[in-house]
Amino acid sequence: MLRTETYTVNFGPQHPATHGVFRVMLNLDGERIVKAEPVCGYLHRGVEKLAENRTYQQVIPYTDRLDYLAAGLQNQGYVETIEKLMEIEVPDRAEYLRIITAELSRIASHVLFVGVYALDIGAFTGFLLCFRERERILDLMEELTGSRMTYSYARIGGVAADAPEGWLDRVEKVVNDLPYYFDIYDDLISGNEIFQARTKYVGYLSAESAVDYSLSGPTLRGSGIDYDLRKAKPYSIYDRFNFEVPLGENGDCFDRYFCRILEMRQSVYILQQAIEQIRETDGPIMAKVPKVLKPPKGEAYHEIESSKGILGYYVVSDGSNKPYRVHVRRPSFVNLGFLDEMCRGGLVADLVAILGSIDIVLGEVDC
Amino acid sequence: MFGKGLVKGLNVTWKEFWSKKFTVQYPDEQHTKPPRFHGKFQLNSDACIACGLCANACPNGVIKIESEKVNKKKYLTKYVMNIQYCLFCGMCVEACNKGALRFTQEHDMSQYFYKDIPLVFVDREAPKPDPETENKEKDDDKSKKAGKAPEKEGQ
Amino acid sequence: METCIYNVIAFYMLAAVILGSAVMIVAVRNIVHSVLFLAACFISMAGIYLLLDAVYLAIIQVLIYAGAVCIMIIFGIMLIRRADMKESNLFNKQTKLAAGVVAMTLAVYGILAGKTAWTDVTSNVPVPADSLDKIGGLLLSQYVIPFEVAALLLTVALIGAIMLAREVKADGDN
Amino acid sequence: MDLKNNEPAPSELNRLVHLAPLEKVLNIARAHSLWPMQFGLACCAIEALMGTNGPRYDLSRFGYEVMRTSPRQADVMVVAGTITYKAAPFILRLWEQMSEPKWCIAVGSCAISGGPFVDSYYVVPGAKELIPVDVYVPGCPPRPDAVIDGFLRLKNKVLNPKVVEG
Amino acid sequence: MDNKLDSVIKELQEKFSEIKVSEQQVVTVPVEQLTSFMQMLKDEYYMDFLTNVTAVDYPSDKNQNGEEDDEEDKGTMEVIYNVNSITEGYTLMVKTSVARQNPKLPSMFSVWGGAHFQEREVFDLLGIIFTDHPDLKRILLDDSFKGYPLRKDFQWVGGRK
Amino acid sequence: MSDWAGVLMFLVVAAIFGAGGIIASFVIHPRSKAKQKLEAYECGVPSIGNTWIQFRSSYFLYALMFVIFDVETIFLYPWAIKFQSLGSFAFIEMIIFLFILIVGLWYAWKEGAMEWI
Amino acid sequence: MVTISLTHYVMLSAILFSIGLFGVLAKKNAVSVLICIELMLNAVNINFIAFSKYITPADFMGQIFAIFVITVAAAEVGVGLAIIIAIYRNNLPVDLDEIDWLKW
Amino acid sequence: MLETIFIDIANWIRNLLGSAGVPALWNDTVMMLVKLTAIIVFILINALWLVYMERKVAGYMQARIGPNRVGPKGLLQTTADIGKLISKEIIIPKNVDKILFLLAPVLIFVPPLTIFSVIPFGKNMMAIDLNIGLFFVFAIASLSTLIFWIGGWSSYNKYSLLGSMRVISQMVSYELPMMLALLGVIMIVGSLNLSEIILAQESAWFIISQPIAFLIFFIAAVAECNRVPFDLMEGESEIIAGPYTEYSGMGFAMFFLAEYANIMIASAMTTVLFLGGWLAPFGLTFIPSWLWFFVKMYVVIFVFMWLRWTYPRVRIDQLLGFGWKVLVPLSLANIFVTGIGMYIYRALGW
Ligand code: SF4
Ligand code: SF4
Ligand code: SF4
Repeated sequence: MLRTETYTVNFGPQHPATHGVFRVMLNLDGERIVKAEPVCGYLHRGVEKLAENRTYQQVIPYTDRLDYLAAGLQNQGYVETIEKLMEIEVPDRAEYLRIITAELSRIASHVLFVGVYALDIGAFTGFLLCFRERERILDLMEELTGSRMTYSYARIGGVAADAPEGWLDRVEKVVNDLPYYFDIYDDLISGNEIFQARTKYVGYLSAESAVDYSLSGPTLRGSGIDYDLRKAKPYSIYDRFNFEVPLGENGDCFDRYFCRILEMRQSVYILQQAIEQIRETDGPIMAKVPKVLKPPKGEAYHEIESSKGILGYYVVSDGSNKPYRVHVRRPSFVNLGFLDEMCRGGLVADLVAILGSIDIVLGEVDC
Repeated sequence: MFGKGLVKGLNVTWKEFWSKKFTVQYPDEQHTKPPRFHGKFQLNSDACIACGLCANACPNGVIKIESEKVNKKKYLTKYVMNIQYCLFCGMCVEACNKGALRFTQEHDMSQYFYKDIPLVFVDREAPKPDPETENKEKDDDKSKKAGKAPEKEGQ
Repeated sequence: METCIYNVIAFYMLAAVILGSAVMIVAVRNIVHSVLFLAACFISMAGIYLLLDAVYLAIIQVLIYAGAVCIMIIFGIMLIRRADMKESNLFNKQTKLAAGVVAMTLAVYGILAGKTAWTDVTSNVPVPADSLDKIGGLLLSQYVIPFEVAALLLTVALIGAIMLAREVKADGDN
Repeated sequence: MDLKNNEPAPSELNRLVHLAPLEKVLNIARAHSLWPMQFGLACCAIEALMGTNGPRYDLSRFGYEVMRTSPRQADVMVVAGTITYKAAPFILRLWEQMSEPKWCIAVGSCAISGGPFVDSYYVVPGAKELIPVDVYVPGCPPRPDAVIDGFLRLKNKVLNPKVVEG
Repeated sequence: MDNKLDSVIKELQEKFSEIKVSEQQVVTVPVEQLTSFMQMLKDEYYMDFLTNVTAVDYPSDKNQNGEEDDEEDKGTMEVIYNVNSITEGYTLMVKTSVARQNPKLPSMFSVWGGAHFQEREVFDLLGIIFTDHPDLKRILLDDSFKGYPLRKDFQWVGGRK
Repeated sequence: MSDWAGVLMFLVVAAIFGAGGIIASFVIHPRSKAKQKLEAYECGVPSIGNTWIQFRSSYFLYALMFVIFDVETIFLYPWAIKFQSLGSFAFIEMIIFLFILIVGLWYAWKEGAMEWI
Repeated sequence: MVTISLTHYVMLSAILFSIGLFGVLAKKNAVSVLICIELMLNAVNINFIAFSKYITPADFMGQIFAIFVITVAAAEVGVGLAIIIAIYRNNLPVDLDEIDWLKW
Repeated sequence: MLETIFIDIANWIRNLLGSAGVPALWNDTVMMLVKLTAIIVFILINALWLVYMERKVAGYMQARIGPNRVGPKGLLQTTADIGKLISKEIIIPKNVDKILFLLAPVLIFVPPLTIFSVIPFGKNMMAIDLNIGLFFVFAIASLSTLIFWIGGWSSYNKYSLLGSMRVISQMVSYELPMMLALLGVIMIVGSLNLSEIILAQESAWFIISQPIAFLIFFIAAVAECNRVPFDLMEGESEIIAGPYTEYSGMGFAMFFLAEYANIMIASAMTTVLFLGGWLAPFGLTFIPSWLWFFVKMYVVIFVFMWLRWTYPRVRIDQLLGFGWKVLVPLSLANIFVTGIGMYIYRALGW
């Protein structure tokens, strides 16, 4: 063969397709990728260390900033870990509110993913239309929590505030509207032949390697592995809802993408049930917890299914009011591990499609 | 059939082209903000008792409170929020049980200069205490520290 | 016999550009510049053709040479390794010898050209206007054999070139 | 980790010709065509760059929506997010590679001062340590309308450079 | 589900006499047996999914109080593995501890590919060396960064003025 | 004045227009100095290795085919113009001509010259 | 009166041809040699067209010849480049410096 | 009156000059300069307006408004942009091939402007009437490929290099189907003169009689303009700004303007070749011919924009594969079909 020179191109850190400050060092031969080495850490903020100097409650706002696209899920993961550590029973209404925020967060995150993925593939309009729907969800969240992205809504033992008057109706309205918008995405993006040509049979990920590399979330399920913690090990009150876990077949970019679309529809379904059930649930939104939280000596590891995959919190307490050690198992970070293999032999354009389909968020990757 | 998706896509943008726009023309029109919106802070300095709960609750040590003891009561002399460090998480507002600190709907806090960013709510001299009561107090308070509100440790 | 002064000026200017860029093609050290001078040379040659009333030729000169051949040469250049692009077009050892040979050829040619009494055969018949029409007719009647041979030649060239380059692909899989 | 190495070179703006009236006209053009660089660091970027461009806030009304990825073509660097020590050199590099005239807006607590992470071992306390910042937009993240306010403030400054002197 | 896990742990205890099991079913394995233990988990108990790898620094009390650095540092570091089984649906937390002075343990990369990035992260932030790791270098921090920030004795200055 | 002089004028004026724009800009734009300003932009980090390298050009065969078929069009156009006045014999000749080339195209297709290498 | 005669064109073509020839002989780089061959072919074309205009303006023989020359030239470049690439490929594993005219 | 307004103006100037005793040659030269200026002004105004229109269309398709603050309804937005770009610094990076780097933006405007010289904007409204017009357009258009490549290659930037290699392979691959597709049209018309092509559409536009040719031509035109879905050369989410990556200020503006000039050419050519040029449909001749031309041109441009704001981008191998495996065979087939169709047509004696 013509042994052409390979050359190295920095793809990122400032690059529109890396979704933040992420860098892939590409070894290219013409347009073919010989090697793609991810370089992360440009957003390493030392949250784990900072958490050691904050009280348990004060860590909550910091978890927002990890996965800033789905902060509700991050809050949930953290507080549930502490509740596990302290063995606190959370009142039902709070659980429902958490689920609603979590699922809304999941939809917001997935909607953003769909938009950004469309942008990566080159469809600008999809990106902005998705923002319209996201904007409506953010409105709801802002009404409930006061912030558009960084909610800090969950509290250890409950949630910060009850839903305002009429909020649930508004959520219901938006939630009922959403499937209509998903249809638009299907018409505009998923159904588009060019989009399919760009994403189908690209970035193949076999089920075995997906499991071996501990990939999780839609990335794993796109390869056909049925592993959703909400179903596999129901936490919180997910066992009360009826939903399905969408799976892909081929393990290519399109399946990973489409899994998310289907997952949003399932989330809508969960939300509808949750709203129905919360209407019948009255009661406090906070468990009885002491003002100063001092969990007993010990450790706890708790996993939830975030929008990107399995989000785990590992907390060690030494009995004081500050955690001794907090570790976050970030799905985005672990999912990146297989990037090189997926890209190898593809074209530069494929890298964009693959990277987009993993749906990383840099705050989470770099912690 | 190949091309169906392409036509459908064109149809979506075509419909979108004629449909109503979603834009709110800020700054001519204002966006509606919910009552809970975490905007600019506001301190009711009369209601504040300089208890320091807010400063304690804050994860990032944003709030600096100084107070002096005047006539048995803590008198707030300085209340500064270095909002350049703030997370707008609302923990301080939640902690204040006097309702002195609260969020407003105002969002515009942008500045040309770094030094203008902190919100200085209170920066004043303590009034001269009544000489009568002062003498009495002096002995009581000697040991207690007057002045700085308890600051967060470890920072 | 050209009489219009503008044509004379145009001829000299075009000739200067052609020869200047031809010299640069040979002289520059960077092969990419060489190719670009080649393109300039071709385009001004199209001007010469226009002076000679060969409109169709002028257009295809631009279309084929500047638009296609140059681009293919660029592809060829990009494919081949060089240590440094800036030093990619050097002379070999026989430069002096080559110069001698060329000088001799040029001299002989010049003498011959000067000796021939071209003017004798020059006629002043104006060129028919729609040359393209004529060319089409001629190609398909009088020159039909060369015409088909041209197709054959092109196909053979295509097949040959692909066969030569095919190994590029065959090995490409490992 | 040493920011000193990355000390910004003193900005030496000079011109071949400098005509005050011409400059005034050009300033009007500049003020109405601030092209931000497409460059997001963290959470704030979602709001400041994507949200403001989104259909609801629509920065394009002001003509500021032309996101250029290449710093050569951008006018405004919107530093939106946490700057870490690993990222600092390239931010500085991007800033230096932008063509004059250029401006910088620091969006969010992090870009202003390190924000929530100011105590961290790996966070640069604000963009001001690296590059001259023209407008600060506090918030965590600021609402898109606050970012628009920031842009308008910058526009004001470009139109009328005296506002910051007084 | 828990019963299943119980029986698994029981079986494991029989096979590896040196492991300790706490009340919360946390298994502590000595470093020497870690690889074979993990391989067994994967091969025989369908623990095919390594969710989490992390480590905690436990310096001896003396060090924690910031007193002089003792040469005979008795502190340890615990490395924690959380392993899931997708097919069986249970989770196991495995712990091992290494000496703080010379934290070294075999890499799990040969068992689970997912260990690759996570072990690199642990190395980066805590300085624990995983032998046989294919590409053990800093992942989040700069190469020029000194120290391991998640160790308890890490000293730094924040940027607050 | 001939049409071609007009074309020449267009060419020259267009070039002048372009040059004028650039020069005018050069006169009025401000300039500054910075250490890394003149380095190549590559997403903000220093570029690694040489840029003018041997470029694996999967495009070469495309260019080859293009040249061949481009030459073909210069035969086709004169024919197309005369098509109506020429007899059906010319049409058949052209079909033969095209057929020969289509064989080439088919060969190229078969050999994978149209696949991306 | 200054006029342009056939001699002018012939001389132009001759000089161009010579430059091309010199390049063919003196250049180290194979692609460069190919470029110079193109130059020579073009010089020939100028002659053809000039003759066509000055000698047989009515029957376009020169022009049609030139068209065929262009055809041949295009084919030549294609095959030439393919050959260069093929040679280059086959020799590469040996030693780059050996193939003097390909490495530049 | 309106119909011939531009021609009247031209004649008026010519007569004015003639009566002033200017020799014919100079008269012609001055006239040409006037036309030239008119065309440059036309291109500039249209390019500015098109950029604005693009942003507006984009906005409207994305549920937002688009520029509306600068000037009435934001009409001055692009003017401000150009004003700013002129006053932006032109950075010439360290390792670039300096001369070529500056040459590319200077030359990039030459092909589009030159092509405009032969486009008939209305009845008898063309700067130069070439017999070989269509071929001239192709020849000049093929030059811009080279200029794009110069710009990208000289930048000494890997993204630019990738972009420039893409741009030549793309433009080269789509030039061919474009030319082959038009053979069908030429067979019917029997001339390369653009005016004659328009006049041949008196009875039926070629979009009706040559639909396949139209489709191929249109797709190829989109590709030649580097527009979505074929905008690989800029492919923002892949290679930053492709060949323009290192260009700043006016250098970038030139490419920017040329891009829109190219769009105008592509749509003008589509109009001329398939939509009957300045011919008025349905006998609506009271509207002047040049207005018809603009209306048709803008409809085509709108379709361009519509495509751009709807579709994602294809990949380079798909792009080239589509060109060679679909469009080229299709266009060859079109030649046969047209030829045979015309024989049938003649045999039936219509
Ligand atoms: S909002 Fe949060 S960070 Fe800001 S002052 Fe209040 S508690 Fe502190
Ligand atoms: S908690 Fe409320 S009352 Fe106490 S110091 Fe803060 S603002 Fe004042
Ligand atoms: S200021 Fe807040 S929202 Fe913005 S980047 Fe920093 S942490 Fe994220």
